[in-house]
Amino acid sequence: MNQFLSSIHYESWILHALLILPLVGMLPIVLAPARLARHLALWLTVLEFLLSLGLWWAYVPGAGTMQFTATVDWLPQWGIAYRVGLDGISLFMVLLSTGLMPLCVLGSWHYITTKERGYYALLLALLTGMLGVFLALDLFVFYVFWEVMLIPMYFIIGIWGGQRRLYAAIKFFLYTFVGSLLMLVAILVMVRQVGAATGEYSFAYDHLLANASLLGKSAPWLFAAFALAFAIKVPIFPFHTWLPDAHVEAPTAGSVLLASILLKMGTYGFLRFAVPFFPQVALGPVVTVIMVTLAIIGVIYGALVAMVQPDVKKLVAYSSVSHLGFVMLGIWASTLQSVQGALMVMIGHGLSTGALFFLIGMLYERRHTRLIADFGGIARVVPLFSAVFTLVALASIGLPGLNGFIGEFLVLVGSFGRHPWATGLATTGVIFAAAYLLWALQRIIFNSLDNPENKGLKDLSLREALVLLPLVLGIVWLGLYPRPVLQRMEPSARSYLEIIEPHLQPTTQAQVPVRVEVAP
Amino acid sequence: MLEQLHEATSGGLAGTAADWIWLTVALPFAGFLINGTLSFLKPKAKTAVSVIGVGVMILAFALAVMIFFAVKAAHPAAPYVVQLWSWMPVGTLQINFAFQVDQLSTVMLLIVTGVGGLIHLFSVGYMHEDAGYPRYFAYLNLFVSFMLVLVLGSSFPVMFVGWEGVGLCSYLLIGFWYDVKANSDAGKKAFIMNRIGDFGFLLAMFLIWTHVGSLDFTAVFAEAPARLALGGGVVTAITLFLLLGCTGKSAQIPLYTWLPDAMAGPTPVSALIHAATMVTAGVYLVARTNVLFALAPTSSLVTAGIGAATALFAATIGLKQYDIKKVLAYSTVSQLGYMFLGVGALNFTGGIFHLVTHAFFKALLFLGAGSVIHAMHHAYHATHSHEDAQDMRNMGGLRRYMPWTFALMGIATLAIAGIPPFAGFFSKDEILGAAFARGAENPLYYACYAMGVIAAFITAFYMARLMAMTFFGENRTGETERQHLHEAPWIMTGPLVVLGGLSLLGGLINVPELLGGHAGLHHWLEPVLAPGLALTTVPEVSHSTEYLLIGAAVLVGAIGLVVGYRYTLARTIVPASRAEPDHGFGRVLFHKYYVDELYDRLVVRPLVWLSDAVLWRKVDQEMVDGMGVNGTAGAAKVLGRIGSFLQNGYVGAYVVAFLVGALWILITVVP
Amino acid sequence: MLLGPSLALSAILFSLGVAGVLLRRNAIVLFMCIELMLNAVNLAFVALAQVHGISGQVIVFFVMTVAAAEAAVGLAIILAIFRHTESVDLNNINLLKG
Amino acid sequence: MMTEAVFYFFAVVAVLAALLCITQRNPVSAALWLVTTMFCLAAIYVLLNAHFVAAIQVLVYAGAIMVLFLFVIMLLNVGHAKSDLRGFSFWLLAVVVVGVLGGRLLPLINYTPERLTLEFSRTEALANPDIVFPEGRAGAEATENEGVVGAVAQPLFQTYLVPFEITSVLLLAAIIGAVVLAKRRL
Amino acid sequence: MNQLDLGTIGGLTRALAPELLLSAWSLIVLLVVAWRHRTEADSRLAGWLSLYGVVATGAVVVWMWASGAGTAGISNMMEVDGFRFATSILFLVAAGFSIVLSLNYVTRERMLAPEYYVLILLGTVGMMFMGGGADLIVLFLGLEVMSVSVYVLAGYDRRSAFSAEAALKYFLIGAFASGFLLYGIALVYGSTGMTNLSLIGSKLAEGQLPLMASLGLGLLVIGLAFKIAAVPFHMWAPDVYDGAPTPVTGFMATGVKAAGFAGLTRVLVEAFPSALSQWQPIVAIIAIVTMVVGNLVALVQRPLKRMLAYSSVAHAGYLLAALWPGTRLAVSTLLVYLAAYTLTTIASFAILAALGRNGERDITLDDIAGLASRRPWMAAALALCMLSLLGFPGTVGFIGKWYILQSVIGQGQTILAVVLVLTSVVSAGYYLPVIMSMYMRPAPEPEWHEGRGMVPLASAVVALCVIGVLVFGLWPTPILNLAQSSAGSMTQVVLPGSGR
Repeated sequence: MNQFLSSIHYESWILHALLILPLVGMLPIVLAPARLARHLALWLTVLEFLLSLGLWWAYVPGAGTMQFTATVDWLPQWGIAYRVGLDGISLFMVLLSTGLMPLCVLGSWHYITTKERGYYALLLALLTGMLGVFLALDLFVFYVFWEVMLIPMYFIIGIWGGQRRLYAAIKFFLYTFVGSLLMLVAILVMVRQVGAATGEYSFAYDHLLANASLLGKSAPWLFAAFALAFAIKVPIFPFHTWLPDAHVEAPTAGSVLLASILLKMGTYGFLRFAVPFFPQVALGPVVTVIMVTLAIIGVIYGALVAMVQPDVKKLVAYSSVSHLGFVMLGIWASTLQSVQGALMVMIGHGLSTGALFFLIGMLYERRHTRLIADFGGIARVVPLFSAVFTLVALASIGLPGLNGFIGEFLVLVGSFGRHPWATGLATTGVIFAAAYLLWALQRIIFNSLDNPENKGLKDLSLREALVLLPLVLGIVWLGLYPRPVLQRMEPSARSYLEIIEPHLQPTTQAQVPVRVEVAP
Repeated sequence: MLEQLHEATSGGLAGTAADWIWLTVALPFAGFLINGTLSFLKPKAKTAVSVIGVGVMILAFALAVMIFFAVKAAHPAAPYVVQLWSWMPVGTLQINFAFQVDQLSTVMLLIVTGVGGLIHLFSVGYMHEDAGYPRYFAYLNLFVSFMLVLVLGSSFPVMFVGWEGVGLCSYLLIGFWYDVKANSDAGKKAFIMNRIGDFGFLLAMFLIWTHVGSLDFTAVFAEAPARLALGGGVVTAITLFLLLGCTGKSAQIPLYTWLPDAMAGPTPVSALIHAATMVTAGVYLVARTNVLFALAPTSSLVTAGIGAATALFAATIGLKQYDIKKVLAYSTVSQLGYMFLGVGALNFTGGIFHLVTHAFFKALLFLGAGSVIHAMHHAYHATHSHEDAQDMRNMGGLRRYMPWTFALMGIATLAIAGIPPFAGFFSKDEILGAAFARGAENPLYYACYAMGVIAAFITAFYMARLMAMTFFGENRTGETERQHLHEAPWIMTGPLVVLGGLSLLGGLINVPELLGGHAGLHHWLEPVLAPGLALTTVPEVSHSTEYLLIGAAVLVGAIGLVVGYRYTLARTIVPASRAEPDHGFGRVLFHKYYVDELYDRLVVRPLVWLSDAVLWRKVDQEMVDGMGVNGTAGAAKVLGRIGSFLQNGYVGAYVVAFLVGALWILITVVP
Repeated sequence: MLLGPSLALSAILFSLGVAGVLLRRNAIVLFMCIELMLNAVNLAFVALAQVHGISGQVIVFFVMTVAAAEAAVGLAIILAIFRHTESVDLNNINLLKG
Repeated sequence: MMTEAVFYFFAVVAVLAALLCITQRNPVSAALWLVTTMFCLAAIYVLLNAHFVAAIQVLVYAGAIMVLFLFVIMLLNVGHAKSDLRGFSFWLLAVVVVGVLGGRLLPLINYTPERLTLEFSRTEALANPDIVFPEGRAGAEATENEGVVGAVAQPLFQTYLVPFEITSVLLLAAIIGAVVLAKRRL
Repeated sequence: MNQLDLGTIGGLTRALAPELLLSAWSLIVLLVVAWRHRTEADSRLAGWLSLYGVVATGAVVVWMWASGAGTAGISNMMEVDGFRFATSILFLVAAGFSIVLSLNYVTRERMLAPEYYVLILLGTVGMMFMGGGADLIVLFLGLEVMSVSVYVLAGYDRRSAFSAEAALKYFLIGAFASGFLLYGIALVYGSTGMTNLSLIGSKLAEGQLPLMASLGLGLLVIGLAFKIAAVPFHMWAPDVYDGAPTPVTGFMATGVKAAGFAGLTRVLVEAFPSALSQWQPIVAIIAIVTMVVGNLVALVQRPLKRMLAYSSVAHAGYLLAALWPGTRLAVSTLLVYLAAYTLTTIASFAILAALGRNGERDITLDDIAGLASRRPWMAAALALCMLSLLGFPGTVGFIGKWYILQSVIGQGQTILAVVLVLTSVVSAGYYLPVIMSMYMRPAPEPEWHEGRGMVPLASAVVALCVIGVLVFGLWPTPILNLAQSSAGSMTQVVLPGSGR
């Protein structure tokens, strides 16, 4: 495989191709007749995914450094260039995005009946935006993608959304906009100060990262600005209230992408920018206490509120708040296990929550309601659906053997040494998770089938099965054999930790741990 | 992916059947996959399902036996670990998916596959009419494979996979007939209660990883004495958290309430999961981690205390239950209490021993009850009556209609009552003896012992009551129904017979030297338990005392039986439909001390209220969203309105504004 | 050469003009007050011209031209508005607001 | 001495007239008081030896512009409208404004050519207006030699040629505008 | 590099070529309409003629710019520098686009008096004098020429009381403001003895200004702050923009505002760099107040036209923030943002004009509901303009804002930057609803948007602007270089702490 890839100089063009292809793809979709739109979109996204798949082999885990890097001058007088690259952290975010996109297209197959062309074009634009955020190594480029990605999602929610879509759309937009604009100011201040200190005014990630220590006393403010932008995206309590609205109103694919990719941008931002730039602030005692507390609140609060939601989409939305709390905890515990665990949660949550939203969407297509109370006992009429639903729910509960467990376990086991009490509290999340998901599960697919409207439900169609199958496989695979993923992200996680090492308080982790023989 | 490394951790087992240990897990799992698929594609293909479902079990059992003999031959001093694949390799945390073969896991392996196989067989008859037949067997197979992961896992996380997996299966099987809300409620309850326990298990793992630096059994048990101070806070915390996990899984106080509800599932499930195997996982865990518990005397005492208390408490509830399965359920809880008393007294062999015998006779009791219910159900079904087929008040005098069942359940009753030479006698006696002996170290153990003895009496009493109400006296089923009562088919009675034999003779595997035996199980488990026992003293009691104890135990059991039988038959029992509710303490017992209601009032409702009324509606919607977010937007709009209002269209106003600005500038510009 | 006093006088007249603009509702009179302000400025120019030479006076011519032009246009506008609202009272002229 | 006296006389009259102009109910009388002010200013211009400007002041302002005003007032027949003065609050405001504005601007009274020079050159040595601002004396001389008109005309058509041309554009625009707006029918 | 000596008539004529050409052209147009001013055709003819004039003038300006014309020594009365040419181009673009929009607007609104176009031309001449004036008097006269023309244009719709009222308000307060401006000139003249900007700039010593000059500066700022509609001198703007004919509103929002800023820049950066410490706080405060008030009040406007009016007030605030550092960088920032703002605003008003009837005062969000499905291109263009005004990445508006932030932060003035971005967030609160209403709400009735088309020329203008918005949004290098060069050519004494 590697020979083949190198023979076609894969590494030299792949990232650009990934970013360009969707944009170019928008053209035929907009021009072609509406009925072809979805087919075109499907093929384009599949092609994109196949292209990106090569990264799995082409990426060399060896060093934790950026790979496939490329630089093209854009605004030289401002020290801005199109700089992209990819490491073990972004690799999986990229694969997740490209992998989910075809499923989203399939998932919208019958859901979207109006303005298809615009819809699928926007999906592709969104894809570029998301990939750009994960690949950008220039803060200007990063910011541009970060913002640009807003618009397609804004339209997707606003045009194809539910009843209160306008409210949800503008709320989503404004929330993110506040944060990101303050981040913009922070970026500029940072570039200026670093430039003043080093004499080189550049938005290059490496340059800023290397000299971030020169920032001095303005660092807390800068960190605050970055943190706010990312905290809103994650979302961390109390910046989360846009999420339920956006999720509930967005069409299926929108919710899926929101949950699976967009939320991860927040945590990704923390890992890539906020913490490495300002470790002395981020990992200082005060901020650590605040962030860990917020993470714990997120875990428990999200779970408890999710438990009492009448709308199943809202339920999943709040459950995301809860899951992302684990990620934040993992990031702030900053041990190898916790960080890799956080990444695993990001991936795992992407798969399982994505699947959940697809399933809810399928229910909605059949019954045009999302109220849990309207269902019950449908396992009798849609056994396959119920089986998948149960499996996915269990994955999201964190049943060992499925992907949810790996991440949560690693996060918790890694965090315990540093924040025992917080970790203990966070662990209660597993109880609440079981509580809200099983309760919902019972009220939707179990109990007696008393609502006559549910009697005629159809089980999964082949298309729907095709949408869910990859996710289910991923869920099981990552649960049983996450090693390939863990191996690929470990070096990057290590180099991340090396950056922040000097600013960490020591943990009570047992030194010289027992060696155990390693199986292949 | 499943290639193995032969880590020569222990002589002899490499190259034997033990290498194929993973197959014992894989076989039932394959059964699950096939049956699961069938349940979607061909729900009617019951023969195929039965063949596969039972077949995999038989094969697994055969393999288990081979492994047993391999182990017997090698009798390794250390567990033989079969590495399958590297599961969670993160830096120093290297978790492999690996199984370990040693004496303890072999015992469990035999129990699970053996008893499990029998119960599969029984189910073929019991569930034959059910529409969800393939699904049922799929779940059952899945359970067995998870249970085996639990007992074979060579590290805490792998064990945890099985630990939660069996919980899942019990959830699915309890709620097997999910369209009755009560059933799915019971399933949910079981899962969540177990989760609370798993919370403890997880924290224990974190503590172990943090303080010992590994999660592999071998490494942990080797390192623990060095890294953890004897009786120190850390090890106590670890063991107590583990114990929390056990109370969840093994239905001990305070997390026992799910087990009686779990009877909502099909009876064979109750036999397999909620009597023979899963619920005993807690005992297995304590025995497995004997080193840790040996390091933490406090925890051991707590374990014993909880065990004794549960034994007594549950037994009393059993006195006033009318549902035959409920009686057995509480009896199970109570017997599990004994096992914990045993392991809590650091007599791990005793605990495991009782685990084994209990597996035999309790499975037998449940299956017997199953065939009784089966008969009753048929009777009522034939006459379209809606009486409760499980209420003992509707039974009576059944010995005439189903003699086999009667005889076998009789054996089981004697066994559980601890009448020699039945299986229960030896195991229970060993536990009580151990508890008494520990009393020398810490008098509190005497209290445990006392509770144990009283529990033994009550056990005998309610078992006798059960037998009397079910099989003796005259029949209360009803005139027409009576004709339809008959013995179950052989596919169901067969397993009963086998179990009957085991309940009869099972005790022989560990007859103490005192009674001329040679404590087989004790020696068998020696290598596994030695490290733990090495950390403690095994208290000695004089033979005379031991004889006295044995006598007392037997006497108590016998009296209990007689009194229970007499007391029950002395009263006239009216069928459930015409019976008036109990009063006084009887009602309290009938309502299980209102513990469920208590939990509901104290925990469930407040939590839901907090989440709904406070967190969601107040905090989330009103404060954060209302005041915070929309409040800001509103404030901006209000300010805008003010500005818009000042823009009132009069030139005068504009001039004023102009001048305000002008004057301000003129004032500021001149320093 | 009375520089200070003239400047002071121009300041006073300017202020009075401003005050007039504040006080009058009649568009025409208001405009006259503005003319008063311009005159004040002219005075300042002329006074300063003593120090800085003729240019100050020259500027005054331009100012006058401007004043004339504004007067022409302004009065035309006032006529135009009068056609719509039979009044030049600024209190009756507030269709546009908010 | 004489000059001062005359100056102050006209100054006082101008101020009073201005006051009356802004306070008179009747637009016509207000206009007339404004004319008065302008005459006073013209007189003062003479004192400040800007005779030509004084003449133009009378011709253009008092003569042309104010006539235009009166004409419009008559035309719109708002002459005897009821008071167009604003209410008490505005009076208060006006007092405040005049106070502050005056407070800011009146310090200009202390200005002498010397102070101007000093402030500009920032050096005691260069405190002589004739050196720092030679144009002043030059202007005076020009008036001597070339007479009032010539003195003004010369810079007007040389230094200030461009502005002069711009004024022509300005007037053109004004004429067009006035015509377009005021004409009844196009 | 041909140096013009403004002392000689030849040099002066060449230096003034664009202004002279445009004035002459306006005379020609005037002559033409003197004979032909009856029918729509006549007005159309006048319109086309004036358009040619604008284009021709633009050509001359570009030619002079390209030939690198400059002045020998201190330039008297007129500057011949990049800033003048850049601003002139802006004014001409604004004028040309306004003319194009007027072509069918005047006929639709029956404003059949071809002098309309003459006034636009004369107003443009005035603007060009403001942008190129090297002398306070020229600045003042240019401003007056512009104002007089625009007063009239605002009131040009004779049948509309709104139009007349707009004219009156604009005129009265405008004249009032020019009184202040003039007084300022007088005092500056008094304390320096000259009116030439660069001379003042070079002669005024560093440090504290004398009393008279300070007052003069303050009064000048007041006078110009009115023209750029900075709070609290903005009160006229919403009403006037609202009442005036929409193309005129466009002209005012772009040309007049730009001219005001050109004048302000000349005064502050060219004449008073030494008084930085005195005017910077004032500019900063005004900028902040303007941004806040403009955006907040725009938030509650229902009619689009009025909303755009307030938004242009808010943009005055951004532009002031751009001017704040008072360096050459600031000037180029200002130019870039002015260009971005002009393009976007023109396009927005063009679309607004195409949407409306009798003054468009009644066009609200509800009227454009569902426009996207009926008039996709129109909707897309408007949406893009809104995003650009919002300063969204990918549009030139973003480049402008980014540049402003960069230069402001470059001077360490973070508060200004933070206020700027926060108020931008507020502005999203009224720009986005426009997009929402067009794309996310159904039309009130199926035939709602019938007959809401644009004439080809107008659509061409919009298309041009939108393309510009996008292209420069993604590849701003050309305008950045242009702006920097033209700002650099501005004669200016060297400043403390100029940005990188």
